[in-house]
Amino acid sequence: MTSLSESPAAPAPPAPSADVRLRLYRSMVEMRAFEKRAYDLFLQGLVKGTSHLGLGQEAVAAGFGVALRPEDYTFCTYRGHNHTLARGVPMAPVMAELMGRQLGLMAGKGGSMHLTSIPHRMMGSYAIVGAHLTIANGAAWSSKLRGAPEVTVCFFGDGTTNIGAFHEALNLAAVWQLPIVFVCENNRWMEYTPISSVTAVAHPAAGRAPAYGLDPILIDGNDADATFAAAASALERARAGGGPSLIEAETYRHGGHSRADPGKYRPDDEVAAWLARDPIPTYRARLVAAGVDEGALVRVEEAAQEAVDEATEQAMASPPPDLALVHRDVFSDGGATWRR
Amino acid sequence: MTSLSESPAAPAPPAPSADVRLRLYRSMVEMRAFEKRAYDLFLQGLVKGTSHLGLGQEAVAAGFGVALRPEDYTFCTYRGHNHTLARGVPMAPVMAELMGRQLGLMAGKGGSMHLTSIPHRMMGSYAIVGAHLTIANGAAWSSKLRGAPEVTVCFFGDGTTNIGAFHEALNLAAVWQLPIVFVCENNRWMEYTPISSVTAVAHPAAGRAPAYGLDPILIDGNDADATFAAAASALERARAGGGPSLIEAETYRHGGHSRADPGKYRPDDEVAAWLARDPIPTYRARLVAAGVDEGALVRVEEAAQEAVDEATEQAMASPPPDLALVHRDVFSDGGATWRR
Amino acid sequence: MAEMTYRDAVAYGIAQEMARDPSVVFLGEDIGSAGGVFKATVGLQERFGKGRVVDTPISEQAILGAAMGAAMTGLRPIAEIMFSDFFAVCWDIVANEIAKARYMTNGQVALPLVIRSGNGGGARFGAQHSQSVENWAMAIPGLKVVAPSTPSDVVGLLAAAVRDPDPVLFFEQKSLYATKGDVPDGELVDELGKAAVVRHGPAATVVALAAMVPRALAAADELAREGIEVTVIDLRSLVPLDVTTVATSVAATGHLVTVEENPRLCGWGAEVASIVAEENLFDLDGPIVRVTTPHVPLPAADALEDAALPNVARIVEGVRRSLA
Amino acid sequence: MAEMTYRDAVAYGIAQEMARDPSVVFLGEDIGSAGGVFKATVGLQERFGKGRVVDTPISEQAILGAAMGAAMTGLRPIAEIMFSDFFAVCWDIVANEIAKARYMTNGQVALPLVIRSGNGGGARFGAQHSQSVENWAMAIPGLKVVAPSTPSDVVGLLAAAVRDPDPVLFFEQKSLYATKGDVPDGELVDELGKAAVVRHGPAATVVALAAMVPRALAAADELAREGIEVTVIDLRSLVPLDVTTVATSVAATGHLVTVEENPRLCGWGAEVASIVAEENLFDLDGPIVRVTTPHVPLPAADALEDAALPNVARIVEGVRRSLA
Ligand SMILES: Cc1ncc(C[n+]2csc(CCOP(=O)(O)OP(=O)(O)O)c2C)c(N)n1
Ligand SMILES: Cc1ncc(C[n+]2csc(CCOP(=O)(O)OP(=O)(O)O)c2C)c(N)n1
Ligand SMILES: [Mg+2]
Ligand SMILES: [Mg+2]
Repeated sequence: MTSLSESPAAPAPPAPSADVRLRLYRSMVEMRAFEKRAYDLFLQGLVKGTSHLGLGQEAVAAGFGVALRPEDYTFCTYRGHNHTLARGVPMAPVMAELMGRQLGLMAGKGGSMHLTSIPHRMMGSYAIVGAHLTIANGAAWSSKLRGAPEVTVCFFGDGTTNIGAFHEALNLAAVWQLPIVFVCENNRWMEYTPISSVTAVAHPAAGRAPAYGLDPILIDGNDADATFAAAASALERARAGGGPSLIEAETYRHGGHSRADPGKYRPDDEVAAWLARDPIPTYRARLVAAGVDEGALVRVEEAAQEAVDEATEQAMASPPPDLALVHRDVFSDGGATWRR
Repeated sequence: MTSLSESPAAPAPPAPSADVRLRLYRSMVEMRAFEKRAYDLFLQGLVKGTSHLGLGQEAVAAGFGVALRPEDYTFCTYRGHNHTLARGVPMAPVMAELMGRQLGLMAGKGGSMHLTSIPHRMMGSYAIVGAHLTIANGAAWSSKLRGAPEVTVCFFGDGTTNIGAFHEALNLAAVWQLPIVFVCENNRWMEYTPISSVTAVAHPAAGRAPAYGLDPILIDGNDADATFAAAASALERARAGGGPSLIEAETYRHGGHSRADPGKYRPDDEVAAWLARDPIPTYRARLVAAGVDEGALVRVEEAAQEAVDEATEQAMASPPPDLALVHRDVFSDGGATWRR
Repeated sequence: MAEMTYRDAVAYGIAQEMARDPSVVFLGEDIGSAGGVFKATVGLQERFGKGRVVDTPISEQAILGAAMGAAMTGLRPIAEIMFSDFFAVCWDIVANEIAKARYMTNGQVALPLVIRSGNGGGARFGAQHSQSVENWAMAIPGLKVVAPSTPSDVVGLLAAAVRDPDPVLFFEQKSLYATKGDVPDGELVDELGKAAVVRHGPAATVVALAAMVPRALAAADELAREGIEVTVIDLRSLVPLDVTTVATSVAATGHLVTVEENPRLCGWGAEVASIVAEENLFDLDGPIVRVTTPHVPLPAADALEDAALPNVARIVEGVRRSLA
Repeated sequence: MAEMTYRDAVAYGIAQEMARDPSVVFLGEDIGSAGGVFKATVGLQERFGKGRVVDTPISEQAILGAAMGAAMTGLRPIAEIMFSDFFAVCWDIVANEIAKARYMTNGQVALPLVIRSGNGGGARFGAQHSQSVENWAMAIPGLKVVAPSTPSDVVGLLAAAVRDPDPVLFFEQKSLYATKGDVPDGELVDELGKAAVVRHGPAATVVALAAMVPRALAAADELAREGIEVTVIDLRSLVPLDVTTVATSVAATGHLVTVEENPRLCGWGAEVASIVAEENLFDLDGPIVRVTTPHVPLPAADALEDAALPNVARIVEGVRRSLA
């Protein structure tokens, strides 16, 4: 990668254990299978509204998902299917949410862009660029005040680094020395515009880290070993009271920005180069080369496929949400009544 | 100054010409005399509302005021008396505006925090922290699109560097290579809280410049020669198509944040150290040492005092604004009518 | 006369103004090479160049600040805020800066600028991408607020907005982008602040805006089938507000029903209703009924969203309630 | 029973809640060592420590984001937005995030938080530091909106807000900070959504909020001198809105006058007026009159600001107009 080679080479971290590697692979394979199905359902008109796939970016969510402890918090964006699954949220309610069914994770009230599962400490997917960085700080602040050994991880895209909330959030996290890890998934594109055309520095996150007194950390976001290592070290640092980290993970989305966008605005050779670096087959090859039994990998792949099939069935079988939900949960009494 | 010595020493720029030096001195003396009077009038209850004095910070506004061309644009904050006078706006309407009189620069409709004089290209004083940085970009963008050799200068405080609009404005200016100079007057305090306690880097502006691909520029904001030199070089760069600059000028406000605030929250030794570096007597001593006739300086001082006296008289003689103004100039037809 | 979509009318209208006046510039996210996320600005960058049609970073405050500063210094910018929900991230520039500059400077500053934005629900995008926020703008003194319901109104009102010396917020209803209508040939310039009476009938006055206009007309059709003929007014502009057209109609019908997409509290419907309750109370023969989205954030699922937004049945029922 | 200022009641009320519940934390600009720019939070940092009373950078989005995230994870934050005008720089966190989180997550997220803010005019601060923006908040589904008019209401309603499981925007009217009133001894906890009838009279119902309450009472005194006895209702809370108290009173008096400090269009007065025009039209014996600031940004000069804000004479005139 040009951009990676431009930056000082970090020493390769030690490879994770075989068990961790298998978990990383399983996690990526599940995400991939899930999102391919979501795309099919979108084309069939069964996923209404919009959906933003993370196809190609799985290694980031997987690396963190495996490194996180159950008590840690995740905040992510509208492109959050992967991060949600990575926290162990079951597939069926996620699929059902995309389809606007009663079984949905939020019974259809949030939709694809707002996946949230508080029991899994998946604290929400946010659709206004930048806002959730400030909210994630609040969870980390709360952990600190409560003296709880929890860390908050907050994912966002390259384009997000140019909005005001990014700046406010990073500065506050640094000043308050919060236990938080900010993860910028630099997939080189905002919606249809390249990040390089609208950003004053080459590395939108790493290039800004010193403005918050932080070390620039640039990693290969398509390498699950690298994302896991970066996650483990940043989480440890945060848990030990070392304050925030800002990690820029270089990656690429295989498809378009959202819905049925074919992503045709991107140069063919750029797309081809990144497809060749698909995080899943490359990781599979690495595991096989390292002596992992291919049968085990095949079983992982088959299990993921079965899980997706089952989730799809369950979601399809679910009815549309109860219409009474329109008037529920505006307020904590369960209702929507603004008058008395 | 500790903080200055921490940073790499810049080679001393050549001293400005004797004529420029006298203009710098005059400008500072006028500002000082004007603001002292404004403070007296505030204590007498004749300046209503609020007012934010720049006593002690005159060298920044003066350096730029002298270096600017008539076609250049200025944007500043609620602490903008100095910058307004520095553009040649007469004292009487400024004083009258502070007092809420018909003669006021905006006939009392804006008040102390919103001084604006479009004919002087003093494009406004803005009271929401950070906003005007984005607006100043617009003027610079317009100059660039129109092919006009105008430069925009935008002043703001240290506290402003932590709000989102700062980040968005700096990035856009850099990406669009706008002819603009951002000047952070770091007076070490926001309202009553020290900037160092809420900022992740030691130099709130200079420490962030690299995040926008800009050089860190840190100057002694109490030295009119230094502010003039920095202004001249940044203006030249911008006019030549070299894009934006971000200058951090270290300075101090002698009084409190606003109104009658005595500024007691600041350590006595800090205040004393900065009072000893008052930009006006130190500059006067430098001029005298350089052989400038003291009589000329005294004449400048007397003239400033007379101008302030005259402005005060004119302002006091002016009646309150015509009450019909309440309903004027919401819209361009001169009126406030939202219905038909 | 050409038939075109509401979507295409946007680019057509912008092009009309950019071709006419070189000081008109256009900026926003993904508006240029991509032609806009709603494909409403296709072809403009090719035609007018990257200098005048500019893709920006995701920096809404910087976008609107740039528009304001440019408007102060000789340009006539059109800025896009992609979804009107995003006004919340740059509301300061709109409400505290753009709206107040002329007044605070005693008329020194003129801000001939337009801010276009995709507004409203119906696309199952969920609560953060579906709001109708024209009432946020109406509540701020110093802004003009326009919301067309047809392709020809898009063109004519956009031209009027661009030529207007005041800042105009121009709400394009997302659910109308795919609708079609005739646009007259030649230069089309409308007038801000004139409502259109789009259907005449003596039984009641139904006042609607944007996507609620076709729904109000459908409700009128349904009522007509049982012999109730209502007047339907398309407000088209909230500021200036055509109180005269509404009041004249209410004087004739004695009944007022407002139909708005925004949530219940403090919308333009409340404003119109309370103007009539103050100035024309004794013209009324029945209660003023407001049909709105209930006071809830919009849900994402299609079934839920459809249940939340005002529909023909609820408008019909609203008219009946006023007549009862 | 102690007499104290509205200003001191704020610190007193916050202290009551912080002493009771260790999960209550307080953050904002200059609130700690400086005791707040309005001196309304003096002594809290000394008493509760820098961990629980935190001075922040000038980063309103970060302040409210932190409050939201903390509320999601076990704390009950109170955040200060120094002047309510500054809601415009963080409106996204308020309107798109805090207001919608519970709904979008189908009830998974609770946000027990309070955002306090200095609201309103009268201090000659000019258009960017004088707005009454409670109507911005009222228009957003999911927020509760409170605005006390007396020191004891400050304490009691603040306690209710802090203990409420929903996000509450708590508007402190700047022009009331120096006013005094009695505050009962002991723990004081009020209830959200109950208006107070602060004066009884059969001629008309005058509904006011915050700084407009004393003005409405003064107007009532003046009208009483000519034998017109009106009812004055202090709404105290906009969401929940005590429609019952207003409607009951209007049923008795037949006349409604609303008095609000915010600019003309789409304020809470319009909402109240249109509710009555929909639900109680036939109780009315005269037009519903809204007394508001005209639809202009507030001017700075004392003479101009006084001419813009609703005053006793305009309220009296408004009542007369309804009775005419
Ligand atoms: C404040 C705001 N502005 C604009 C948008 C529209 N929008 C949604 S996603 C997106 C691109 C975000 O790019 P990036 O941060 O790189 O994330 P990616 O989509 O590549 O994961 C934009 C502009 C938004 N949702 N919020
Ligand atoms: C968005 C916003 N937040 C808060 C304030 C209140 N406020 C006015 S001046 C000020 C301090 C600004 O500090 P700095 O930028 O250092 O400028 P200085 O006053 O020192 O010149 C604050 C917090 C404001 N006007 N706008
Ligand atoms: Mg991206
Ligand atoms: Mg400062």
